[in-house]
Amino acid sequence: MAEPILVLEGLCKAYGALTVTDNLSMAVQAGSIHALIGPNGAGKTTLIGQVSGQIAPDAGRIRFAGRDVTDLPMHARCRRGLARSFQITTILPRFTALENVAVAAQAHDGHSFRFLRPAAAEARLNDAAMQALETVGLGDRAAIRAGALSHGEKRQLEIAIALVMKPTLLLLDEPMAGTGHEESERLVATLEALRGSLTILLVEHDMDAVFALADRISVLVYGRVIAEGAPDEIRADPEVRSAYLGEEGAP
Amino acid sequence: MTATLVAVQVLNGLQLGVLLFLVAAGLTLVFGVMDFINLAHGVQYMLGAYLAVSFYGLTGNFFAALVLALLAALAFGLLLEFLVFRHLYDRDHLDQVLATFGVILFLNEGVRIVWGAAPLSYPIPALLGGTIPLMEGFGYPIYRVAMILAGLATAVLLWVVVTRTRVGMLVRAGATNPRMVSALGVNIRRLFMIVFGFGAMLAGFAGVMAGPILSVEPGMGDGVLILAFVVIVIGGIGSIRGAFVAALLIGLVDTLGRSFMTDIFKAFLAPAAANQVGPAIASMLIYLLMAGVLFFRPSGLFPAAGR
Amino acid sequence: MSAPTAEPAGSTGVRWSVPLVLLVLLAAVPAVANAADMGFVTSLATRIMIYAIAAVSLDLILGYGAMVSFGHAAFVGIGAYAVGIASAHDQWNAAVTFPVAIVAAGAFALLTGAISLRTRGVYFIMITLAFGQMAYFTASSLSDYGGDDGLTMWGRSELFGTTPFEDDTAFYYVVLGCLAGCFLFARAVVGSRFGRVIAGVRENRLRMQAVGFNPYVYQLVAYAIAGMMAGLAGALLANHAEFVSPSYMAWQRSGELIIMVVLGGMGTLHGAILGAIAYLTLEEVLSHWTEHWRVIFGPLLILVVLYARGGLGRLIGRSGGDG
Amino acid sequence: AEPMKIGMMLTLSGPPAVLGKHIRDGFQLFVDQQGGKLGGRDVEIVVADDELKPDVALTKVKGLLERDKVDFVAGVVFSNILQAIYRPVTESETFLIGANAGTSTFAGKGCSPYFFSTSWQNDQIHEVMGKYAQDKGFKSAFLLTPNYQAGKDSVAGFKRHFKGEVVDEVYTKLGNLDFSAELAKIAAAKPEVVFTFMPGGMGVNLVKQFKQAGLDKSVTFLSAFTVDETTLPATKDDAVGLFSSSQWTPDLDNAANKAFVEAFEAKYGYVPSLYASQGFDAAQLIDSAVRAVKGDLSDKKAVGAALKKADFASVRGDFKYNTNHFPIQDYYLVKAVKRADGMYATSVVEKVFDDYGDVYASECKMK
Amino acid sequence: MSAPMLSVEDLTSGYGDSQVLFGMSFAVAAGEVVTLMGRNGMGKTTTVATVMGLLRPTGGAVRVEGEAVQGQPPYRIAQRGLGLVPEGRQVFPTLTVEENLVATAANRRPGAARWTVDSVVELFPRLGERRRHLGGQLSGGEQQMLAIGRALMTNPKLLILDEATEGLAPIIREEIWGCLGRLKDEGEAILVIDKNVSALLGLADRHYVVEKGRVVWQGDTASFRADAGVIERYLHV
Ligand SMILES: Nc1ncnc2c1ncn2[C@@H]1O[C@H](COP(=O)(O)OP(=O)(O)OP(=O)(O)O)[C@@H](O)[C@H]1O
Ligand SMILES: Nc1ncnc2c1ncn2[C@@H]1O[C@H](COP(=O)(O)OP(=O)(O)OP(=O)(O)O)[C@@H](O)[C@H]1O
Ligand SMILES: [Mg+2]
Ligand SMILES: [Mg+2]
Repeated sequence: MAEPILVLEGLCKAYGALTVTDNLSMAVQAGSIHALIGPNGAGKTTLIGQVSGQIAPDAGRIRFAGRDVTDLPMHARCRRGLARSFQITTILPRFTALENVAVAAQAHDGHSFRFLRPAAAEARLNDAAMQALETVGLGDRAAIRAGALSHGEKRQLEIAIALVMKPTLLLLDEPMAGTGHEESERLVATLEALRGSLTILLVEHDMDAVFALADRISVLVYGRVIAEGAPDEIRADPEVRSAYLGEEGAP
Repeated sequence: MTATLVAVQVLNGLQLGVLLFLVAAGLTLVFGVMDFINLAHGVQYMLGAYLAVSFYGLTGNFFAALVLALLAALAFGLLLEFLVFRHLYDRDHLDQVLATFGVILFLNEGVRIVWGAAPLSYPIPALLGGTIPLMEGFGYPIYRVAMILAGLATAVLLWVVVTRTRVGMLVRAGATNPRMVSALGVNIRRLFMIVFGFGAMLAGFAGVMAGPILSVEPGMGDGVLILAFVVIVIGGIGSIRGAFVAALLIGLVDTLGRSFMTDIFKAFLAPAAANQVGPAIASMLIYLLMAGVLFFRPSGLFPAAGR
Repeated sequence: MSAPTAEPAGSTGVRWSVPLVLLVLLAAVPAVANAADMGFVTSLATRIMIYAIAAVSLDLILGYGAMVSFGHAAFVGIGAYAVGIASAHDQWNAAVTFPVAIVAAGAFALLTGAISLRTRGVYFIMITLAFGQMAYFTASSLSDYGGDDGLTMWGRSELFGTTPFEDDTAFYYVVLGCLAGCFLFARAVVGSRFGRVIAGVRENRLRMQAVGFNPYVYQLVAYAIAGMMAGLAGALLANHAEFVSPSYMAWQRSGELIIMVVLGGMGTLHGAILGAIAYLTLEEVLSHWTEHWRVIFGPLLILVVLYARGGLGRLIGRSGGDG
Repeated sequence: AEPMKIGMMLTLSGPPAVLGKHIRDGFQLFVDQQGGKLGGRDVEIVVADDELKPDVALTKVKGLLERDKVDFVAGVVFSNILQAIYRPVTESETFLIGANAGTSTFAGKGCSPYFFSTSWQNDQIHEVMGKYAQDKGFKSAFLLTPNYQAGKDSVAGFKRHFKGEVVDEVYTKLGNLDFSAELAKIAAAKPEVVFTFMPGGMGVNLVKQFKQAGLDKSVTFLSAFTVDETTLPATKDDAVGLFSSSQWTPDLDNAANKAFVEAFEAKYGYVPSLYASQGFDAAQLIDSAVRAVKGDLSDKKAVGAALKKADFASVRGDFKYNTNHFPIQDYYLVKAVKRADGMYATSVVEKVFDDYGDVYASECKMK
Repeated sequence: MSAPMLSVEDLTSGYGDSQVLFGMSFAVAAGEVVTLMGRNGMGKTTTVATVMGLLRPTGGAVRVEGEAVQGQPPYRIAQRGLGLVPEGRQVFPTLTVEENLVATAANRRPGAARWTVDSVVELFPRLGERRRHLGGQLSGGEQQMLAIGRALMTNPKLLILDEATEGLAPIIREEIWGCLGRLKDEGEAILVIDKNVSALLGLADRHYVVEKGRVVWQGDTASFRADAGVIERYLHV
């Protein structure tokens, strides 16, 4: 088997006395959809933060696509094909929805030290952005100021931004949260369609989505992976049931 | 440079620090905690001193003047809040800058129209007259001791109110999300008004206390305003403790710098050159300090987390 | 689709009409002033336009990038001192002194920006103030160049032996040309890819990092560009006043520049020009009228904030319906 | 006929506004006494506030020259303002009557036939103190001034005649509020005298704090532009007994002065300072010259010559012009007193210099 | 019959020039659990904001226990016993968990057992472990728990939950549904907006489906289950 696209070795992160990532090691296979689940406050978002470069780990290494990226800043990792979405919506509120996505496309389309040509007129950026918006179902909201979108629409925008970057590894932090029932279904379909063309690390509390999508699931509790395996194994694991799933996991 | 002198200068530095805190206290509340950029803090300080001049003229008693001036400063603060500030809470910081700058212009000039351009003053109350001998021929005025106590008391009071009371919690909450505070059943506007009035009163209090040792003149608040911002920023916006520590730090650094910088340069420079460089550096010292602190700690010494 | 600026949607017409009218009006000033035998108006307008250049440069970073430089006057001062000091050493050629002024201010911006841009918000305001003050105190201690009394230049810059600046009207048009150039350049920048990144960082730094931009580098470049523009304003100011003084760098001056930008309307560029005109003209007119002009001027500013949301620029170009 | 126009360039905002106010009130008093005329011509006064910003001063002075077409510019409190407006005014061949700032450049190399001072050359006021300290046999002095050009000039001026030991020179930052550190240094250095130049509010702070620390008991306080009628209303008793130097005091014994002080206090309700006297003399100077040329200001040479004569009864007594158009006059040691009417004022202690001219006159090319 | 706890009549509202609500009408009786359902961007949150006085209605009425409150400031409305768990949590980032809970605590439902910091911590043990942490430092789910706890601490008569289970672990969601059930039994009125339709069906008495700013379907749980077309018609894209 080829080397996993993402390898975490002995990752540690603590906030004062609170250990959030506890000597964590795991690997994500290229082309898979790997779900990361666990109770609230288990350290999932913090882990995504460390992988994406937003948070510096206290110890441990992160290898991405065969290279050690532990010391690279977030933007440099992103340029190597690592994109993420945020659990707490992180958009540019005074930009339109289209501009939000277009500026992300711009980051991966040559350099941005261009001072004179109007960016708004660059068809290549706008087209790519429009396509991403349509994928998530926001096509008719392209010209709306992102700050004026409804909560669920903002969540969709968040995904569109991540998609337009055409990453090799996509880190999704609760992409379904806040989106309605049917929008979630659409998103599941979208991700399903992407399967194989890129790798996805998915953090999600929506078990329907997780069990529908995941090739593999890791369960994080108190910063440690307590179980890892195929969806059915995880669903059956009593420890996971009691710590996290509750009744909902019941088949 | 004797040990006594160094000790006295350290003391002087600390007392300057407490004075700075006293002056910055009202701003710590309104800007630091409530997150409202109030450039008018300096003129409110000035107004406190001028009110004291007038009330002293009327009553001839420092303490009566103090109380009356505080009440007047409070009333004036509330009036300002009503007319100007309340419309700006949810505005951009720079809108607040522009409007409060307008207040500065108005009050600086208004004071000159009402009280004239010449510096004024009122004496130290007899009760607090006299000095404590520190060095031969050099005493420490008891009034300054009173000011230090006032500064410390203000610090403690502020700290308790902001960090230990529900009012403090609500103000901090309101600073980040007033709509939510309101939606949870608290009249945040009224609370802000009260806090603002209290801040104006604190500014006035500093002004009244400064009057007997400083010159009461139009524009006396402008330099103080910048100092107060420096204090708050070095301390970390929103942190009372930070502001207090920063005030002491600035007081110390400034005093020691003024006292010894030139002498230090004389050790390896010609006296003329030292006299040129030393004072120049000494005047920049608090700015150097601020740049230095912010270089290593971009959110001040005690950054308010979570903001 | 309009560029992602702070302007309300639908004001595209205003985007060109207001600045165009402004420039045309400014171009007519010397002729009108001479006809009315009020030559000094030309001088006043020259000074206003010089400040407008500095204000435009500030708006570029403040209005679009939320970098509130409270040491902006230092760049102006450095530009002025470059020209002043050169004159003290008998170097009058603008082809030499102007680039030196611009580069010197830009270099100072680059250096201080590199440190200042580690901070944000009010911290940024205060650290730029600190650097501004350091420049101020340094200039005040330059005894060889007049210290805080300032340095009188005994003439204006030349250009390879010709003296295009000597005549007040000619100099006026030079300044107007610089203003127009700076304005057009700034306008192009804010609509460009670069400008979009700057605005994006203002909106949400984390988001911009997460899509692959290094905000620090972009902000630093923007800061240096603004510094250079302000340096140009300084070089012009030295020529206009034939005098340079540390007071050009005082924090009050930086504050006034901010006031001009906010008064005119942040993030519009032509607002900065309007702000400079309104601020300095009102100051001139009111103070000529009464010694206590500030009791009128102060409340005027407050009224602008309360009732002309978004500054004078928006008041004129109000198109309704921004969120 | 057209009224004669006089532009007054004064600092009228910020803390130093009081100095500008004194000059203007003094000037205005004389004009009013003449029934709104000077030299027999109606006068229109245009006041400009320089805001203590040189480039503002410059714009405004252009307004005075080009819009108002003034015949004289009078006033100017601070030397950096004088720096800024000196060239435009003198080069437009308009007479500039300096009623305060006396920058050395313009007394020496940069002197101009269009500039006349009714005050002093900066150094001289400080020299008075140096000379006095020297004459009195003081052995050690501590010098304390703000860190700016005028402060450095004051130190140079003091040292010109003082030959004793200077135990320390301390330069504080401009606008300093708290002097505890400096006062402690003074106490530690134990000088016989402290010489200081602390204009405006800084001086008020220093004087109060000096007194409050009890230093007045062991150290003699010599000052320039620190203890005068602009600061005495604030320092009051704290300043009483402290020394200063001046070419004029309210109680200077001459008829012109008696009349001036009496009229001034009656009109404005406060005690005039040397600045007010300089403003008053500036008006007198213009009056004398305009009268001498019978109101005809077209012949600039004649006006200049008339000004040079200084043919008026100065409130400071003897007054004549040096070649550089700075006064040759007497200088006094003065001290602050509380007058019988409860007002505070400076009062002559002794004359230190007699008919004293400044040292820069020799560098001036005018004869 | 006494007036309903909350009744919204023909409410119109929006942001600036853009109208969002076009005649919303619904009611919540005392002790009743009612849901608002609808796709993203249909106006559910806008309805809540308008009810709470955070947005000024342009028309229609909002009555709390029969009294019209539209146009009143939010704190007045809240003081009548409305407790809000807002969309997007909106915890106070600079306050500690405990401060978040006590700062706005009140007793607006006299007679019932009062919520205290301890009882909130009992419901969400995770918050107990984070008592001294700042709101802004919490994980998304922890913030959500805090927002719920904060609303409970005002001891409201009507609890409004706008996507209150977003980002919560399945097991916690169950806790919350259980807790809401208990509150309902105590006579608390509850208005819920949530995407977990199936869980809501077990809890709620009546449902309103919102589309483009007005109610397009309403009925009780039984008729919701019976009318299979509802979901197809209004909740699918
Ligand atoms: N601040 C705002 N300014 C302008 N328009 C807004 C604003 N907030 C929401 N809107 C618009 O109002 C409409 C309704 O939004 P609302 O938030 O009420 O929807 P919702 O039903 O709560 O959706 P969701 O399920 O996504 O939370 C949307 O079209 C949205 O774009
Ligand atoms: N900056 C910080 N300072 C202190 N504690 C923090 C900080 N950031 C996160 N934590 C704590 O670390 C723990 C893990 O947080 P994290 O956001 O990674 O959880 P999570 O697994 O994503 O939870 P959720 O499912 O609720 O989103 C939480 O208990 C949180 O309170
Ligand atoms: Mg999380
Ligand atoms: Mg919603």
